Amino acid sequence: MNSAHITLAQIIWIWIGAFLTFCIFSFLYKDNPLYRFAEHLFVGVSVGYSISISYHNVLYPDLIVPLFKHGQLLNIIPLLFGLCYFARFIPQVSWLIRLPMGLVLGFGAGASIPATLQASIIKQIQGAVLTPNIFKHWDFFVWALITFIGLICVVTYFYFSKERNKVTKLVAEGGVIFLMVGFGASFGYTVMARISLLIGRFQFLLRDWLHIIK
Amino acid sequence: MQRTIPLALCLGFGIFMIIQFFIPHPVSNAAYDIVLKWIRLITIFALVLGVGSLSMHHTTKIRRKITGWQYSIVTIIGVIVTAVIGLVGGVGRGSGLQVIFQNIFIPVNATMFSILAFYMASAAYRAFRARTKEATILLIAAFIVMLGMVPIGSAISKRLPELAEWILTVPNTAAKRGIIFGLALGSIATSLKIILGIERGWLGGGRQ
Amino acid sequence: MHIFLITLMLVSQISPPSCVTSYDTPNDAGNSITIHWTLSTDPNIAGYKLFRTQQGQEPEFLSFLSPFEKQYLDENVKNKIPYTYQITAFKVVGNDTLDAGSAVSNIVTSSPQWFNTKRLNVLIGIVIFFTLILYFIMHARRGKKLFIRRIAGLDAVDEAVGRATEMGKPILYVPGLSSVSDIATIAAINILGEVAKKTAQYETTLLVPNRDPIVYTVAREVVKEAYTSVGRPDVYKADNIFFITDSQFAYAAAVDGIMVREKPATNFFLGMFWAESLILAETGANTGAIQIAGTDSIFQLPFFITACDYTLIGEELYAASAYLSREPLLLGSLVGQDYGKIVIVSIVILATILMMLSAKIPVLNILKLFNIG
Amino acid sequence: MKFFEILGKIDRKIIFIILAVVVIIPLIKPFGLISKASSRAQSVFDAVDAIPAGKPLMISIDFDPASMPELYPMLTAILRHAFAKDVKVVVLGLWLTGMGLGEQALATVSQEYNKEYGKDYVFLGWKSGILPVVLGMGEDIKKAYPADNYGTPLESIPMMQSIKNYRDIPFFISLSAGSAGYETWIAYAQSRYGLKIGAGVTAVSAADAYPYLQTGQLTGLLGGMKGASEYEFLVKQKGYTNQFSPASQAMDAQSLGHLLILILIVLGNIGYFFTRHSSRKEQQ
Repeated sequence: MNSAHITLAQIIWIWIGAFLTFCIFSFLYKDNPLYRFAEHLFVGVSVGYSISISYHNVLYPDLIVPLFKHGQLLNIIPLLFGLCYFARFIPQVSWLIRLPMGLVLGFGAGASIPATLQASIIKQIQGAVLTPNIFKHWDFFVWALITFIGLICVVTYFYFSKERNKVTKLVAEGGVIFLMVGFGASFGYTVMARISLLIGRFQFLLRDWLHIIK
Repeated sequence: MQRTIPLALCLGFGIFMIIQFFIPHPVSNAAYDIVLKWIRLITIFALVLGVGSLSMHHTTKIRRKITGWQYSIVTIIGVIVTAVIGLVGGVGRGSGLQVIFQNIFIPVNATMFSILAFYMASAAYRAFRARTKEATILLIAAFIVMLGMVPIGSAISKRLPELAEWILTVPNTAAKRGIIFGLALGSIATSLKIILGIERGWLGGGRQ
Repeated sequence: MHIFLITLMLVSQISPPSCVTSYDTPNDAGNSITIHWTLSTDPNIAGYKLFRTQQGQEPEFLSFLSPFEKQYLDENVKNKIPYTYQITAFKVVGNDTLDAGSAVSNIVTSSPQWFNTKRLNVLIGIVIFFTLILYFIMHARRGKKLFIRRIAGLDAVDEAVGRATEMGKPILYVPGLSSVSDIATIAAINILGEVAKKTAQYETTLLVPNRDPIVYTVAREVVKEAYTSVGRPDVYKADNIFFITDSQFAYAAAVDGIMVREKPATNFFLGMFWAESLILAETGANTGAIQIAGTDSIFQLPFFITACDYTLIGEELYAASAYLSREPLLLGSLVGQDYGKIVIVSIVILATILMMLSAKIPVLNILKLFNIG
Repeated sequence: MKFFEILGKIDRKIIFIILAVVVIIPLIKPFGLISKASSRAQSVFDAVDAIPAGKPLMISIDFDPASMPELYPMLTAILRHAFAKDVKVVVLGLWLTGMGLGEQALATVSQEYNKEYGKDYVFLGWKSGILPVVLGMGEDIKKAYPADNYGTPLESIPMMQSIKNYRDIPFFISLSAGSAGYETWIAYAQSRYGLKIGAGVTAVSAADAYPYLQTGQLTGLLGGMKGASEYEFLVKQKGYTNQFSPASQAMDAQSLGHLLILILIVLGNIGYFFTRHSSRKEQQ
């Protein structure tokens, strides 16, 4: 950023941003009015923001223009269904809200079944199956075999409809080891995520606000 | 009627979406296009629920002067000012909405989750214990990934990033794939129950 | 003269592309024909020209193609009308362009299809899983017994309640931060009922702070019912099940405060959690409570596992709740999913064996039909 | 033994301060650890590089400012790469609250490369319902998005003339912080329409994406701020930009932060084992 071009308004806004940042940081000391203020302001702004984007990106171009300017009357049907959401606040007809909900839920559930089956089951089965390619190199073979065994152990761990016998108990215990390594990987990565977010805020404070770093 | 019609809609659209997946014929595609458009337009109104209950919640708080009602005023003002600026001024480059987004929304939203780093550090010291065999394995794997994924890891040992990579691509993949299978089956079961009206919690009145 | 001869030789060398075949593009909505050909053997050609002839009309130029393309998708055809295709290799010699045309392709018509055969495997999968899940739900609903093993986590629950009784300290039960639409919340409430029965018997204080107003009302009912069912409605204190706030971090801070003040002997964190899981589990660990957690949020599980004494991992939470509540719907779909897992693992193992064999026995390439491997 | 008891009583707030110091110092005084690109970041980079001339890269903003430090640098680095290579870019998003970030990134980066709206890049914005958008674009982008973010009909945008649906998108990147995110695109856009997908994810969910890498459902993966720094590294290495790269700047602080957390866990556990050991002895 070239500091020569920063206007007074921009400076004020950056100070506001810095102030709000400290309001939230103050929660680390304890829950306090400054934190509550920033949090409530945020809730309000995010709803106001959603209203604006929803109107400009969807409601106006996709419903109002086609229906009232181009006279595409078929759009009345989704409009009527959509208006049923308001029934939530009118006790006498509040059941009407179930109409759009049923429609949207049914749509979502129906769309998700083949999609989940294809992306998360069939594709993952394909990934899990060992192919003759693994014989190309020793480490291919060993790692593929470990992944294969690990998968079976983990699935066994999450199998509930039979009492565990000696064999399945052993297999399930193997599954726990794989699960723990997997969660450990997530843990390590989550540490990274949290620290990154903190660095991001410090970059804002030190760079944009105080200009200490470039 | 208050239950049958919504359930019928749910069943009808659910089955349509499943069957449509297998039929490439233009007839099915045309119907599919219409359904997609309708859903897109209907779901925009779901915003009504969020805005409605939020403003009701806060206006009641203000009216009844429930503890912390002053903050509710802040929220309501936030909604109104942002919405007016956004609706009137548009969403484009350099609009008032964009200024509010960059200077109020971003700082608060980003900082809220950045404070978790502090709690992570304090929990690292005070709570993350290798109290069982499982937790020990977890922490060891976490150490390797934590170091292997950042530059300092390769400064310590060249092997470390490779080991981290191995953990991620071999045992981690096996574990996560097992979890994916479970999640996928669970989601298929839930979707099926919703379509068939076996699971009808969404009709309200608690479960079933 | 020499130059002329060489040019002549070059011209005579240009060989046309061969084996031009065309067919209706499969598994589509029609209006599309796929054309394949074998490349010209001439390495110097500049490219191909593709022509289409609608029956009874003049050939029509479609497109220039690079010298390496072997396939073209013609999406500008009408259904039910017969077409033929011809492809011409061309090269530039001096100022001239030299062409060599292929034979005319077979006659082809385009049409839409009613079933996408590439998705046959998905259809088979749907049939299998639907049957399994529905069968077991019906089975459970008809009152037939379905077996689920008692998972080890439930013993830990009993033990933890016992410990609080011994110490004369309260139990804190956080039913997650999500709404009732979350399966994890429902599971948490089922387990809450069971825990409440025990605390009623032992007269141990049970504190249930809530973030969701609806979960709060449901939790209150469930606890009250539990106290009544074991004949101790007198010990039930409505004030111990309470609503705090719907703000995520403010809720976490408030529960932290309860843990520090009341020093519960046991903390339960069951249900859906987000980033606040860390804050809750840390404070609990520091107050010296026994902590039992359970969630299906894979992002929070690592923290619970390292900061709590026992953690129900993902589906274990559902299994525990189904085991306790014996609700047919929960039991049925859990057992159905279990059988689904058997199917998946069997396919993985079977396909692996067949893949290994298919390296020697080509017939097994039939597997490719099902997109396996 | 006493030592560990004292250690055990260190106040939370002192640890907070230590973390802040450990993160701030390397930001002010960097010591320049070098971050190399992993094969997964390289795959994303190569896939963007391989986009044929005139064809677009599609980027979906599936995050909000809460994960900005991780994913926003990816967005700007990828945009710089695309613009430097004259690849056209279509940006959209499944997260409403991420739209301001898309606007900000496009405004900044398009200026650096003098790119023209409508000719070199398009910002489609947000649409409701998620699934109808992801599925609908497989049939016809102009039906899912009749107009762009600014209300201009797509039909009148020059760049969109030659783009009908996913078949005209050689590569797609989802920058995703959860649901809806890259898994949504895989499940709906890829399994139905064969879209080639790369992902940039928050570190929290990076480990969960690996099964999708192995099956080829994901072409490359950028995990967290480290992934962003890898992409920044690749873009700088090729000389595509000399702008500020926030993720790379953060890597020293990131490294020290990890080291601190690790030391804290080890210290905490040593204390835990000693006190547990001594209390057991007392009981005996």
